Amino acid sequence: MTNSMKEFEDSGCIFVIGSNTTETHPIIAGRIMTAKEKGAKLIVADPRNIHLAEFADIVVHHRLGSDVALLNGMMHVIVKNGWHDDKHIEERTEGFSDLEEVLEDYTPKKVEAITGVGCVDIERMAEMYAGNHPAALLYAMGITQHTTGVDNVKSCCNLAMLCGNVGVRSGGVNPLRGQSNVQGACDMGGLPNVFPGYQPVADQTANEKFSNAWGKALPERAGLTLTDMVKGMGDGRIKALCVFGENPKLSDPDSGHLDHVLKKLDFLLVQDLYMTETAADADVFFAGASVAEEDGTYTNTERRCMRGNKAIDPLGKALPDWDIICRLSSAMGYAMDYSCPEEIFDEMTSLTPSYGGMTYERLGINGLQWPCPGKDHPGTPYLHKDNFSRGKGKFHAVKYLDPDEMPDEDYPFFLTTGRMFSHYHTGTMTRVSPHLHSEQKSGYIEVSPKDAGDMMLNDGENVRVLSRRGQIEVPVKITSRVGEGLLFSPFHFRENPINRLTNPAFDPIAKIPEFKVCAVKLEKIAE
Amino acid sequence: MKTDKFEPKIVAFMCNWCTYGAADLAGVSRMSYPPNIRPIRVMCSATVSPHYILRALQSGADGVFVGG
Amino acid sequence: MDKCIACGTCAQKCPKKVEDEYNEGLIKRKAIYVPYSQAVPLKYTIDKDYCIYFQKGKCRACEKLCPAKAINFEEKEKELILNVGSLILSPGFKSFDPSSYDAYSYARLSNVVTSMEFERILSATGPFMGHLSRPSDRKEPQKIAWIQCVGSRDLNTCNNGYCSSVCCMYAVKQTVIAGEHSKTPLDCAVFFMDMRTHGKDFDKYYENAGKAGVRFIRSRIHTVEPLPGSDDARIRYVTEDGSMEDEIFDMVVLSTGLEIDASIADLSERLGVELDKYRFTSTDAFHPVGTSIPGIYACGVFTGPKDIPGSVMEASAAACAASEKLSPVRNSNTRKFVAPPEVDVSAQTPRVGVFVCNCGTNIGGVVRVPEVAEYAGTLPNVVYVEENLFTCSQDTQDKMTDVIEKESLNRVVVAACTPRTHEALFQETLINAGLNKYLFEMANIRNHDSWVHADDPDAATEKAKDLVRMAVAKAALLSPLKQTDLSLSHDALVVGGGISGMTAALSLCKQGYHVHLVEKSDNLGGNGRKIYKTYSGEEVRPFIDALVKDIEAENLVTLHLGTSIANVDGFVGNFKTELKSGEFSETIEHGAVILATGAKESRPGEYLLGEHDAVVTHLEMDQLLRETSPKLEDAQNVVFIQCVGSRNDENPYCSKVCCTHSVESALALKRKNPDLNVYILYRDMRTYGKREDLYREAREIGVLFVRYSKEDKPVATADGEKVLVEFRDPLIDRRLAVKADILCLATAIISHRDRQLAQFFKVSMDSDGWFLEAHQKLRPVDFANDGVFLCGMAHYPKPIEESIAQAKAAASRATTVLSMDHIQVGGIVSYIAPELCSGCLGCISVCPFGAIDFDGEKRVAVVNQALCKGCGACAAACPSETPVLMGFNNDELYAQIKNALG
Amino acid sequence: MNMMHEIVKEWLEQEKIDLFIGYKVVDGHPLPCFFTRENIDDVDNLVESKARYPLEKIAAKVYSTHPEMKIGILARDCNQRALNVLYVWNQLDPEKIETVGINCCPSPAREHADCSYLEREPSGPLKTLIGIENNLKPEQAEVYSQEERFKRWSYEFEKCIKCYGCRNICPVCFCKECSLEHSDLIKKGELPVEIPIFHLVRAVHMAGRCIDCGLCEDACPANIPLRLLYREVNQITARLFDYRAGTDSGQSPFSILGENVTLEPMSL
Amino acid sequence: MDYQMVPSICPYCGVGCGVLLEVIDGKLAGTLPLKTHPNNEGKLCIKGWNLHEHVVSDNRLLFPLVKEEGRFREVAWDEAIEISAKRLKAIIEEFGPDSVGVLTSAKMTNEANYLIQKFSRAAIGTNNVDHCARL
Repeated sequence: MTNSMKEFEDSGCIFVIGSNTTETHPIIAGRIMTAKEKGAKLIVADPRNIHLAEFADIVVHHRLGSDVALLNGMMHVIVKNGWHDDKHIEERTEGFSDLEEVLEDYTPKKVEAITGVGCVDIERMAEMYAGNHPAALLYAMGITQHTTGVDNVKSCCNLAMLCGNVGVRSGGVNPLRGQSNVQGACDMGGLPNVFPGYQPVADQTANEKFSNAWGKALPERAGLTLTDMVKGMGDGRIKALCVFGENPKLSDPDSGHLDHVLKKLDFLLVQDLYMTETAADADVFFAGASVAEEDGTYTNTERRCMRGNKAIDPLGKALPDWDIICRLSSAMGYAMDYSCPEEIFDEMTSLTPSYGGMTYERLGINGLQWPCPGKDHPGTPYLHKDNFSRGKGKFHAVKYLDPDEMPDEDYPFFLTTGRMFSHYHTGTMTRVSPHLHSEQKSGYIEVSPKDAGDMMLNDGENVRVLSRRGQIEVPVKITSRVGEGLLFSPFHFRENPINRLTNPAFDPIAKIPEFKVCAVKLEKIAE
Repeated sequence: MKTDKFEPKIVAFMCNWCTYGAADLAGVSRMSYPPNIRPIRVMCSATVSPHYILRALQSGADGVFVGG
Repeated sequence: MDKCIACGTCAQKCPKKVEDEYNEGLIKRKAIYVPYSQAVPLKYTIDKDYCIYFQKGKCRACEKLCPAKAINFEEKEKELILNVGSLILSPGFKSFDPSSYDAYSYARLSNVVTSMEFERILSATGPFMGHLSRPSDRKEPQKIAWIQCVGSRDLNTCNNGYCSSVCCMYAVKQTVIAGEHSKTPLDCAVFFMDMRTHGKDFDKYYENAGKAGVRFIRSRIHTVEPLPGSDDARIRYVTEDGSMEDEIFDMVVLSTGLEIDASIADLSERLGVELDKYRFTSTDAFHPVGTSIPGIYACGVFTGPKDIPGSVMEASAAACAASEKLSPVRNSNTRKFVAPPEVDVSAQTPRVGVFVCNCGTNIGGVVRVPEVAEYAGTLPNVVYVEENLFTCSQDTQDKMTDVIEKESLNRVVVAACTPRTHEALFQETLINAGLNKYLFEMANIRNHDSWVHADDPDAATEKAKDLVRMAVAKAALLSPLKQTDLSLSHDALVVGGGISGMTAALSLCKQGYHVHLVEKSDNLGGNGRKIYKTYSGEEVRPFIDALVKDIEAENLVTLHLGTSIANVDGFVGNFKTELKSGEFSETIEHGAVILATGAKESRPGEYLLGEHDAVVTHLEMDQLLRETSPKLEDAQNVVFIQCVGSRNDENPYCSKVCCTHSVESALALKRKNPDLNVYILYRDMRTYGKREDLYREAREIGVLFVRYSKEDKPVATADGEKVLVEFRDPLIDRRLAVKADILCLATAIISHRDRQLAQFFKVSMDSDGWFLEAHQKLRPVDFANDGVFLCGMAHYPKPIEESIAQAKAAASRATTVLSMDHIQVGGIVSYIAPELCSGCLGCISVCPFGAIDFDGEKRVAVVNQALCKGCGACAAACPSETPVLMGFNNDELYAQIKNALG
Repeated sequence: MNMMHEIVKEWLEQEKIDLFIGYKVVDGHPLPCFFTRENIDDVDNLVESKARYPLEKIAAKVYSTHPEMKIGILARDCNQRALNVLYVWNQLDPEKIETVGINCCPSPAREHADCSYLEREPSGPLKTLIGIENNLKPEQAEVYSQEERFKRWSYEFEKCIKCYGCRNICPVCFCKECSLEHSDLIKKGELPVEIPIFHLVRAVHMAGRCIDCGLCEDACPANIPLRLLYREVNQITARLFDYRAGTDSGQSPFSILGENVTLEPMSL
Repeated sequence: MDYQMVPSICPYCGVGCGVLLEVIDGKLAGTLPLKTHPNNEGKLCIKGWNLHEHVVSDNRLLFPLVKEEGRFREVAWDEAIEISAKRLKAIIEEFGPDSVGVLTSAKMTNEANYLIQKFSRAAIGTNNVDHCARL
């Protein structure tokens, strides 16, 4: 997130696209409602009629995967009416003319044809977003989990920069991170191409710095992304996989395929809290510690690095995660002998400029928002205040592309996936939690009343859902949350593993699979 | 029910030992009353918790009668 | 008779109208009829005296139209010969007929009605459907007069010298109910001589009626005259201060007395049972339900005028008296039912069978039954639907048993009449088919539907579908409920060794039960030891001595004298009571308990009681009489003051026995010394029932009765060895003074207020300290808590014969528990899962049966299924709804609610 | 060392209490903390704390596992009222509790108002227009017509994200099983919560129980004016049964419906 | 009787709400919102309020396991670590370090993530390290 959560309460306009905020980030949703009650305008663009939409000034349900077209359409209207921020564009950005050229084509009429959103609504959205400064744009996986994920993100940035909403308090482009420490995992270099602090492995200076610090020559070629690793497992290039606290069998697209390739591995190591679907295939299982059982830091969606404190000793024979890794690494011949997480943190900050000014003591309970380069630096509530990290902000001229898979005669329904409010990711943590489990005990697929009526489906009845990749059975939930032709299912439930159906096609740059769009068909199960 | 005017839907909780029996007796005596009531037999009106009443209203009842 | 389904078609079609005697002739019925709508069994019968066929040989319309083919004109009167060991006579009473009473214009004025007629007018099932209207023009009356003692306390116009006991109270009740029924303020005036509201809580009721505006006028009415040109009536009366008033009333109710029909006298004569001059049975006070023939017992008004609780008590007492003789043959003529093994349905998905009844044309004539049946077939979990002409018929039951087995039904829904009459029948069918009887649900599409919406078949059909849907939804969620048999102790505990306690104990022993008799003091007899004679003249002490001897000789009695109760555990069938006698303590087990702890004579600090030797209480006077004290010999003036400490703010009740007691004593004194001046200062003379004869006799032999009011009480001052009693005589409006040699105070009878005992047995007390029975009218010796019974003065002040009757009644009720092989617990009862209970005690405060205990160790509430009556109050009160009322749980109710609304 | 510290130390030393529940500042955050005889010097760190937590709920938790323990507790007026309710419902034994009182309270249940818990910020314009202002008094809410009131409350309930925080933080909610989670009573697995039954069921449970401490509203991510809602139901209880939760101690409202009841029918 | 309130961070979504973990006699007994935390200001969602439940769940696996002939066997840590190191080393020796993939976790601490990527890059010698940010 470029900005901080608390700032939303003072925004002039909040534009939420591709985020079911009340269910996935309820506390941020609370801030949005407060903002709204204080006078902010709220625009919600989502293919589903999500809960937050009930409070919006404008709600549009654009067709799955048509985000670029919708955003370009808004920008078309803004530019055409001269609502954009000339000064900001002039002083802080580059590449505007290229964008302008592309936008020319995205007339409301054309956009209506692609997205299904009426011309009038597009114009109203544009006017509301441009007319209520500062406007914060919030998105989540609804924007990123597409073959055009990067394009979608770029379009969001384009829109924000166009109206001078970047580098201002209560504005910005704000991806809501879905997991407690996604931000931290990225910051810490849990990516194939970068060291901690996004220092590229291929960058010689960086590589040298880390090689020296760690006392070992480090590979310079970027590694494989998870999506590529799956491929690698399939073709035999990857022989061993170490999985720390993940459950790809339920979270990855086309999980039927993953199932198959995991079996081909020579060695699978899984560290987790529970016997997950993935762990069941492991050769060795490491019992890790939960959040309550170890010290450490987490970096949240607004880049705030915060300390989690150990409340109890690890249960049973479980060990803190860092301890397990130290033991394994040492056994592999690369000694790691940290005595506590703070020691690790200090080593990390010494190598990571954006965390450079942080110490456990300074973090306290409130934490610090990076960049925090020096011991006296107060942290950064919002980014790009004076400059973009690359100097000038770049407009990307992005054209709309269809999702990888569109409905057709054989598979006439759009299927999209996501979360519901009481569960989290693959359900490993939430489904063992009695209160959360009791809220929703099984998977379901949302079907519009019209489609349910046409197919004579009853609420709660099991239905078969098929895609080109597989099929599952899942209970029907008839709801007006989805429109005709659209289906939605959460992916938390192993009994109804919706990711058997999803499309593994991924964004060429970000390698992010297109979870949010695929084509399926429904079959009533004969009694 | 007739469609041309508002016909309230009333859920009636009737105590087995009095009201339910009284309603039986109304039948025996061939008394006539509007057909808008849906009786539910309970063993005592004391068992009719506010939840029943809320649930009935939430489910679309226009009125709730508790007899006991 | 078995075929009749009480559909009423016959009565609708019968052409012959007859005066409806149940409604006192105020309306008509048909010649084929049910006597009244709550009749059991609910079957139609032909009144041969009026039936056109029987009278003229033609018609038989009912036979043609009866859908059940239940009418049989060939049926003949049958003579049955029964061999019985004992006979109980309870022929009831008839209301005095005032037709011959010209003075009250009853025969002339339709708006002059008897109290019985007025009862019907007030009744929802009466001639005017409970709307208060007067017969002449159906207008709502504005002003009603009640005239008391019509056919009672009257030897001039009729031969009924007794007081009918109940009329004062019913008149007060009628004023209150009439007031409630009236849309406008109603002017009620009651003309009376003495207000005899001597029953439990009656005086409070009377006071409240007065406060609510009912006028109570002390005056004997002599005439009710028609008011020419209207339907109203004129009443002339003399007020207490002697002035003559004249008032017009829209309606006059004659509070007619109770009498025994002449035909009963015939019957008694045939049986050889002796009757008194008023045709009531005649026995002594110690055998209140006995008759002159051993083995024949009597109860109810037949033994003397009395109200409902008294009648109910006597009924139980008569049953007890009969059982005492017959106990060796108990259970010798019963049959045992063996049920087939129960199918375990716990793992099965619901398979609901629905039986929709036409009830002849009763349902089918209004509701489109085939449509309902078809609809039932579309409901979830329904696998079988059948339409029956009469679902309750025996052949349908047999068929149902087959269907349940063939179709593997595990839930059954019958859409027909009402579960209140038919649930048991269908449940039995389930049992025969090997299903748990609680897997059954009824949809009431007759009483609640076709019969009340006969004019709207569409709506009735829709409602029937809804009712079936609701029943099916609930049925699918039903689970089998278990009833378990608990063994029990067949011993009884009787607390209190007075007349009541000893009587109850002996009755139980005579029926073969072992009794622990606990008496606090060191000897038996209680208050009875101090009483001289009963009102009918029997000496009490010899009777008590005999009782004590019987108790001491009885092997089945374990006597615990000087013993108190230290603790009580357990519940019906299985009480464990700790008895304490000095240092010694023991725990006994018993299945039932009778509380006969009595009451005591109070000694209020009034009228120099305790300060002056001339002032005595009733019991002290009895002692003087028994000992023929010289004090009496020399006395010239004896004054009795009534209601000392009764009917006041402290003790707002009537102590019931004192009026009679004073009259008795006065008579005894007068008989001894006819020259003695005896004054009785009273507020209302409550010599109810046959006691009225004593009152009359006392007046005749010169006892002086002077009324005083609560506001102007007599004053007693010491005057040497005598006491000067000053009072006002309202008749001559003068203050009088008497130098009394003896002043006898009718002091109140007060409760022991033993709260601890009440807590031990989980029974309640009313604000006056009397134990509170389960129902004041219908269950006068039971408590809400099972297995605990009540008799004697612990219940309320009462004379010996009533105490004996109640003691026998309590014994009889106790044997209903003691005679069981086992007690069945479970079924529709509450269950509290310990893991969900937070121990907040809420359920315990609301449980009216004391059926929930707190387990201090686990800190959770525990339901005692033996005590739970399944009211579900706990389930509603619990903040987390932890108590589950089985068979009516939340899931089932929510399902019904949801389905009630489509 | 202030007077509060002295009292607590004295109590601990004299074994009048075994532990004291108060607050202590950690990294600038006041947190609930237990002070014991073993760490008696720590009592010097005891503070009143502006942030309020349901200390009495913590005490009840201790009581359920250590019933023998004598507990001291820092008690604002709201804590004291909550304690009274917990006594009534047998969740705490008054014999085992000693309180150090702090004189403060913003609730109309008590008059004086020097509480550290201040009135909430005034509501934004939209809330005033279509919702219910949090600071409204019941009388003020009653000026809305029935329909208007229903609409406004529905708006507020619509915002609920079903965190159950109002219940979880509530010092007088102690049930092991909660009606709000009975799936047959209230639909599960969906947002918004079923309107209005979810909040009305909770309101029913708060009648005669809510002590107006305001913790629920503090914890509500959707800023629903829960205090007002519960104040309304409490007023009904007070009117019909003359029972005021938290101030009428010693008896449960059920016991009031005891042996001699004369209930005058009154309109709601 | 020991009672602690330990401030920590909710492990669910990316908001990072401040929580208080309630520890009674060394056992995790409940969760409360940290009222003064800047992220959530005393509010939590349903997941946060119940976060202690996933920790104390009976479903937790509390010891290392090794699979033998298709069945898991409980082993001591030393054995589990040794077996894993041996297997990995053998694979690296035979197929090179890039034949190993490592998935780190968006639910683990920064410290663990830092060590995991360090482990991949320095101990194994591969950049094949990723996590499920995209999923």
